[in-house]
Amino acid sequence: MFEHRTALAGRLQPRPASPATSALIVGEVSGFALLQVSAFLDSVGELDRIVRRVLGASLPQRVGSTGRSPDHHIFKVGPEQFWVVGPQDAWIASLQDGVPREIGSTVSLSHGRTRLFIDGVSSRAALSRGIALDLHPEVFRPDAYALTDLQHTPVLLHRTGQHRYELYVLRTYAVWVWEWLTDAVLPFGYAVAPAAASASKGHTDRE
Amino acid sequence: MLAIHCPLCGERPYTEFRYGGDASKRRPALGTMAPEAWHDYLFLFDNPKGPHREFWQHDQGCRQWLLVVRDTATNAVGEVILARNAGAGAGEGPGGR
Amino acid sequence: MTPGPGRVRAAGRIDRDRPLGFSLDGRALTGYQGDTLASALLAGGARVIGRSFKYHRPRGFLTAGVDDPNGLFTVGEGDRAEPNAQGTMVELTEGLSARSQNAWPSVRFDLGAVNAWFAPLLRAGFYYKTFMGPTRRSWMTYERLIRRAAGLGAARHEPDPDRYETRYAFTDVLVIGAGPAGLGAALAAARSGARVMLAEQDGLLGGTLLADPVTGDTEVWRTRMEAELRSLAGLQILRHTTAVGVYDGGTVVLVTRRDHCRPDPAAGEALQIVTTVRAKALIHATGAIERPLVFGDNDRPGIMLASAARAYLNRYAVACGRRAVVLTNNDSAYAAAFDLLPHIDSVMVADVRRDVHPSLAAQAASLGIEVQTSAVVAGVLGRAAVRGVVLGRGEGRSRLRSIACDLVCMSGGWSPLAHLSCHGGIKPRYRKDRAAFVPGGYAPGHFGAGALTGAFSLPTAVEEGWEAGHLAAAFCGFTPAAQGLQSAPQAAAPWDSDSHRIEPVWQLPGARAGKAFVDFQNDVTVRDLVIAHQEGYGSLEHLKRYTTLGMGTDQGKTSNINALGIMAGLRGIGLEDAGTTTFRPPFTAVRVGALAGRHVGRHFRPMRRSSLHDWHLAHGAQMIEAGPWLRPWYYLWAGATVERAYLEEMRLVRHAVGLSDISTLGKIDVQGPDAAEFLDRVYVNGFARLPVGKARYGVMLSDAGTIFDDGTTTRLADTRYFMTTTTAGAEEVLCWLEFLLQTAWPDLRVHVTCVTDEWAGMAIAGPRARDALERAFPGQDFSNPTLPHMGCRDLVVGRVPMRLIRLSFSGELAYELYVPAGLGPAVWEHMLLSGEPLGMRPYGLEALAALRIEKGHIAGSEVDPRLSLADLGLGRLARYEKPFVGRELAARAASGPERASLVGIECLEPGKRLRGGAILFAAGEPVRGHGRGYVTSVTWSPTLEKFIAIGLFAGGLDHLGEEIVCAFPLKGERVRARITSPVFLDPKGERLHV
Amino acid sequence: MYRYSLSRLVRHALSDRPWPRAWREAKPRSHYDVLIIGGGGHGLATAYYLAANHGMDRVAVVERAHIGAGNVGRNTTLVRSNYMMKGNTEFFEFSLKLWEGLSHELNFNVMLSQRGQIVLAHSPAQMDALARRGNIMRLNGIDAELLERAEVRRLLPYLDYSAAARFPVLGGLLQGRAGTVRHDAVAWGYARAADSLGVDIIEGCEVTGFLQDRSGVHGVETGRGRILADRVAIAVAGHSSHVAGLAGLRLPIESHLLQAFVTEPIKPFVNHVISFGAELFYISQSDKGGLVFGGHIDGFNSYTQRGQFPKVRQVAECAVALIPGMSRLKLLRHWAGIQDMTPDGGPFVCRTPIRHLYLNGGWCYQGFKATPAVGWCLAATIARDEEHPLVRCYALDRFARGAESLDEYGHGHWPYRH
Ligand SMILES: Cc1cc2nc3c(=O)[nH]c(=O)nc-3n(C[C@H](O)[C@H](O)[C@H](O)COP(=O)(O)OP(=O)(O)OC[C@H]3O[C@@H](n4cnc5c(N)ncnc54)[C@H](O)[C@@H]3O)c2cc1C
Ligand SMILES: NC(=O)c1ccc[n+]([C@@H]2O[C@H](COP(=O)([O-])OP(=O)(O)OC[C@H]3O[C@@H](n4cnc5c(N)ncnc54)[C@H](O)[C@@H]3O)[C@@H](O)[C@H]2O)c1
Ligand SMILES: Cc1cc2nc3c(=O)[nH]c(=O)nc-3n(C[C@H](O)[C@H](O)[C@H](O)COP(=O)(O)O)c2cc1C
Ligand SMILES: [Zn+2]
Repeated sequence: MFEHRTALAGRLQPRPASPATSALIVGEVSGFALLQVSAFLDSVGELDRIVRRVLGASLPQRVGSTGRSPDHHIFKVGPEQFWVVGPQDAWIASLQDGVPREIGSTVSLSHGRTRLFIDGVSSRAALSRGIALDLHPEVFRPDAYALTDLQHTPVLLHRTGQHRYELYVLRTYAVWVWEWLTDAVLPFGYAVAPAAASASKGHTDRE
Repeated sequence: MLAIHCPLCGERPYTEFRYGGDASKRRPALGTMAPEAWHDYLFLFDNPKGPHREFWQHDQGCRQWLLVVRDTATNAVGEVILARNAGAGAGEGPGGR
Repeated sequence: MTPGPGRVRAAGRIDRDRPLGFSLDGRALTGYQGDTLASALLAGGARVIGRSFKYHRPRGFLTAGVDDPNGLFTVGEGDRAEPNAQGTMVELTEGLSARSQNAWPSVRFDLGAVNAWFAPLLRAGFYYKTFMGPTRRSWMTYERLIRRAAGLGAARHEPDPDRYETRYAFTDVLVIGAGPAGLGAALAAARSGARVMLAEQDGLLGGTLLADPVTGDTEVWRTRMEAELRSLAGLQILRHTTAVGVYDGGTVVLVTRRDHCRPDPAAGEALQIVTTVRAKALIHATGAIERPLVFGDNDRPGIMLASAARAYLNRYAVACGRRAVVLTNNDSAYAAAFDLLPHIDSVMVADVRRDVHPSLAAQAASLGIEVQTSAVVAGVLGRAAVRGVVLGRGEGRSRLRSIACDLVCMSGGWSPLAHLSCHGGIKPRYRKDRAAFVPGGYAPGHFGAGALTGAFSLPTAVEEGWEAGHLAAAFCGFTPAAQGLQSAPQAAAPWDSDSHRIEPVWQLPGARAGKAFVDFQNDVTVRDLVIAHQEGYGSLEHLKRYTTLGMGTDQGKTSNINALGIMAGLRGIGLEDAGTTTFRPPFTAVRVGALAGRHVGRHFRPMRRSSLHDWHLAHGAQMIEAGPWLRPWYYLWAGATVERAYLEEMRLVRHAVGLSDISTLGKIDVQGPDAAEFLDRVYVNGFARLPVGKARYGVMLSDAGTIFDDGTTTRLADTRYFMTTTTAGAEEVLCWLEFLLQTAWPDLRVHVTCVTDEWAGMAIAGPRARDALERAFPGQDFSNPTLPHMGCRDLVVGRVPMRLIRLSFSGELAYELYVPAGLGPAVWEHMLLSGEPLGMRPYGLEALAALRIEKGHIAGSEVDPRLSLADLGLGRLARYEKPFVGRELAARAASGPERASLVGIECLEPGKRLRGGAILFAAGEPVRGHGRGYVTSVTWSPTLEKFIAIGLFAGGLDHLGEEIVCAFPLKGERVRARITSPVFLDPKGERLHV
Repeated sequence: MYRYSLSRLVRHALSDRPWPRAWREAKPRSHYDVLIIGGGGHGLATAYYLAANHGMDRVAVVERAHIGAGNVGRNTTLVRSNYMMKGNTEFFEFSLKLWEGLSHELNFNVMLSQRGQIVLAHSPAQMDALARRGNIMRLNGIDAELLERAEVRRLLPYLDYSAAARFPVLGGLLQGRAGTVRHDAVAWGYARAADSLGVDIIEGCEVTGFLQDRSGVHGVETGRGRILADRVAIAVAGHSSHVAGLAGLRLPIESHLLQAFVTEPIKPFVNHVISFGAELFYISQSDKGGLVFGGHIDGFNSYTQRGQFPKVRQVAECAVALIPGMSRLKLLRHWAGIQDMTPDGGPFVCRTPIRHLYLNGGWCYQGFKATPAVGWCLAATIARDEEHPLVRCYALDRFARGAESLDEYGHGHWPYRH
């Protein structure tokens, strides 16, 4: 009944890839669900069991390493707090219902976060324009992620491939970050992935 | 640029954090009816030239409030722990009196 | 194309096949690729290239590098003009246009030179002693003249068309300076496997080696080193990159200039890039610069540093004169003498020392160069350019003779560039054997090498660099490479030895005549130092500020040490006890635009947009800034101006139904078994007993007991609440709740999560609001019993979860509808479409504010941390019997009959208006002082057909009905008004409950 | 005093006669009536007015480095009296009035340049807040003008009025009498004038402790020995906590870094003092031609007297946002001062719980403009052992009493937020 509009809907004007060899592709990933699950101080073990039961994946031990199932990514975003990212289907309700109130809580953030990506050999150089993280591949390996700051907004930066990164940004800042991103890639030459093409199940790029 | 080692996220520039001020004082328990206790807690500072126990929140990261010991004479950042591990009212913790 | 008169056949590093046209003050000139503006001008025979700051004396280039105080130009045209560019650092490009500064009508004939006649009046500190009368404001007149005379180039009003970027970088080892020491250091560090960055301000690697003849041994070594470094994968070489500052935590700021290659901003190419580097280890290899000698008229064009004359010759193939006198107190200047001789007519050396090293003397003799020892300079001939020097021997100034010359190459010794090592607060240390200040120490992980430390010989500099590279790599946990280093050419020349032979002379004896300049740019002379000393401004910091020494664009690179030496002499103390002034960043001046990077224009600060933003723009919303947000101010459907439109929008809400975007409200999800207890503690009023499905207005105080934030919080479930905050306070409130949970009450099992972005919010307000909902969501029951005022219910419409809360800010029957943000636009459009028969339209912020003023609701201008609960008439809200944040100091918060508290104000004079920021007085009392209160919010009320306001007034509602005066002296207005209840409309709240 | 004048200047120029010292190089005597710790603007002014207004001549100022080494020598030199909170309004206007006669009073040109300060507003709410401030000023006899956007544009044509401006300028509040003063001259001028009235200015003399017993303070320990004094005043700016701590006092003060910035000198460009309204940022042009600007404190306690780079970037961003043409100008130098910050942004000028010990501190951003009035009022407070009426609101116990707020901008009780 109600059509979903992503934060960047209408702004992803396809742009021909520039001739530059280092050309980058930037775009928005849509069609995902993000559920925050949190445990109270001593209940992480319990939460982990629940998550394993529902998703078949366990909670990562430390911030920076992802937990995964075939369909899901789990980011640790606080001492007992996690983001589960996956397709928009039944797992959400299962987890929402599956976490007892004494153990912890769940909050849907699917609409509150916008997922952007940047792909191409110069992606690291472009990101260095705004992200104060050492993205050297030996330091920040593929599949690593970090919670950090981008132009005064909080982002979760996930390296999904050798040259591909995803940025989870607050929806109300998404246009601002997008403007930043398309500006940062300007010197390298870039193309914008059309809205439809980016609507993927997620991060399959593994090099 | 000052860098703070977040126990969860690792070392980050201080600009990812929000300063929360002096952490050397014990917060009066909720409901403490003595205004003087609140006055001392809120308004009087040791303001040392040397190690200073202070709060920072990693608000652009894991949102944890941290208890940081930093030398105000050099800005060198020492031990950092999660504030919640500092004991009730954050009166204790690294470098505690 | 004819080479300029100064161009010689020496090989140099210019490309004679690539001539470049440029202009100075409109005159067409040529140079070559590889030239700087300075070398090209010198090649063309230019001597006077500028006028000095105070006395307007003719000046030429003093140095060939970043330290040059004299050769400042405005480079570029129109909005690309850059004032005060250093000619020695501007690389020549085709079509470059430069203009000279600080002279009128021209540098050759400058009327400002009359200042020289008044020179005795203009000595240090003269302006403190005069310009005070006749009246108190006289200074304002003098100041205008002084300001006009001061300043160098001119700024422009236009925005800068160029692009700048900032970036972050990380490395194990950062080497600053690519002279022999830096090259050695980079090689050693990179061979160990560490990630290494090498930053060099010059466009070429090699440092002082670049001033050696390109046919010599050192060039062979330099090219080999460069080739080897380029082959190392882990090494990043940054040319045209200056380290401008070293900050706490091992952060170094680099500025990369690409001015010489004319980048295209439209293609995203940046003119300059500022890099913030976090380096685990840092190697300072910044070398040393030569310093001038101080003697009368030492500023005449044609008098330059020996190292500069040598660099111009060997690097740029320019002889700066035909007959040179080399004046020195150390061995290094002999290199200039020997190199120059084959290319010019005559060279003579005047050495202030009594003895000259025998091998130097022998070499000079074999070349036929006369060396005069114990030399003193009794005078300089020539005004616009040096024509000769009068030399004497020894203190007695015996046997004066004048030597005709057009070039004086002077060397007063070498000053290490210790700047960066001092930025962290470590003071430099005086090294007597070098007559120089060297770094006084290094921060952990920082190392120094080369001329910087006083290693003034090539092999030692390279050695030290190599060593530092190893230490730095080891500091980062790498095992130093065993492999040896390209050994540097062994010292051949006597000056290239570790026993640096210098006789420090801070001021040449003998010269009484003429002005002896210490700071060339700011025209500070020895005489000024003497005066400052006499008057008691002898401490170095006073000296600097009293005379402005070292405060120019060159930051005293050539002058500070000489001044120090002279002042120490006057005070009778050693240099080691004199200290230095503080070295501050940046090492060389940096464009403000480069520091700002891309944070300019619209990109200056983040902009937040609600999910309905694009809809608003497409539908005639006029937007307004609200903190980081842009919000609809009013809509064109209602009128072309805000004054008209908001009235129409209000009418809609009061009589039918309107829709407004309230997505900007802070929204916090509060969950957990202790959620109720938690809210009871943070709000002054109680939330524990709030029934599920009900909302309540709450106020938070800070620990200090004053207003912190307000908003409504709804109980969704036993253990779950949905909190809203003010738009402005959202971030603060969240951090505060987290603070309390993590530090004060870690035992409470509560999670707070910001969901501001998750939910789009819209207010549906007006007598037909219920009808609108019924039309939008047919089949749902919105009746009073199921959804009373302050009630809440979750709806699921077409699988979309929504949250509907019956709340009213406007005073009308109203609902707040929250929907997942991605569905916000669709639901919003659906509401408008289905509400169309009711006349439903959107309304903006101005109407929202006016509606709430009529209702007496507080908002932004009243939620003020200087105010207490009582001030805002909220005293009765607080439940003092339970503990809550701020309770103890709130109880004590200033109160009493004189305390100003919230009132309504209505205008009594038709045709006059109330204004925000007006000051309130009781009728009849004198209108002066601080008044009894002030207006916080005001609007023309179409409902009441008059201006109404809310504000604070001493004694508050005790004065209900009394007449007051609203004074607005800024516009000369005084308006009679009356104190009323702040609730102008429907005080019983009947409209809310319909 | 050896008076300065144009004719003297000419005579010296012609005769080459040396000038006398501006102030003597005093050695500490064993006892003073009043000893002032801190040779900044405040300490020196206090000494001057003790001598000039109260006839006290056995007065010493002890300074750990050289006079003017602290914030008086490193501030952005703005003077104004656009204050709104009761107490502040009267005090700062009194100060501005003293500035207006100061060069003559001291026979030293402190270069008061009343070029006008314009505070900008970028939203209707900010306009209202400025109106309230301006109205209070006018009602207290202080000059103020509310400017519409067009008027601001006429006065400051080089601001960003384009559609690209992130925070468009709506208007501003002008105080014409506000302006700048040559900072070092204030220290030197007061020192010279105080010295000529017999005050000892003792440089290179750090106070390391107090001589005190139950009856109060009797003197100080210094790096150069003990000095006895009947009354002792603390005027050490960013070091108030430290020095008061030597006497056993804990203060409502934190020490923070404030940075300042100067560009290369250029021809007259910015002819007012301008305060941005979107973020704390202010700018003026020095007589030498440099654009002098500053922003917020670095934000965490520190005594390092050097700033962090992110702040440098932030102010550069503000500079270009406000004045796009500044992009092509070069930053020449930036430095920092250590500044007392208080829970309400207001200062302390008062007696202390310890007898014979007086405190002047907590000046936050505003101590320079306060200098003459501090000197005047603190001198009176010391001489009479009772707070001068103009500083009664600056009492040390005001937080304990819950007194009326001095918080000019409503930042709440956190020192580092002011
Ligand atoms: C960057 C910056 C910009 C500013 N801009 C402005 C502005 O534009 N307008 C404005 O009104 N205010 C401004 N201020 C604030 C203002 O400069 C200060 O509030 C004011 O100068 C403080 O008073 P003072 O002059 O006496 O301090 P200072 O000059 O700092 O004097 C204190 C002195 O005490 C000495 N001292 C410290 N400890 C001891 C000891 N133990 N023994 C002996 N001596 C000691 C110090 O060495 C110092 O010389 C600014 C401050 C900074 C840092
Ligand atoms: N004979 C003498 O008296 C004497 C005196 C001094 C130096 N020297 C010679 O100088 C050489 C010393 O070698 P070195 O490597 O120590 O010094 P160097 O001067 O050769 O190199 C220093 C390099 O650092 C660069 N640099 C300086 N500051 C910088 C900054 N902030 N950012 C980026 N780059 C910066 C300079 O451009 C230069 O290229 C030796 O060859 C020695 O013989 C001789
Ligand atoms: C109003 C003002 C203008 C200044 N102008 C200059 C200037 O033109 N050139 C300069 O080098 N420094 C200038 N400075 C800065 C001083 O050199 C110095 O950095 C400052 O007084 C702090 O001292 P410190 O750096 O020795 O700690 C100025 C300082 C102030 C307060
Ligand atoms: Zn963290």
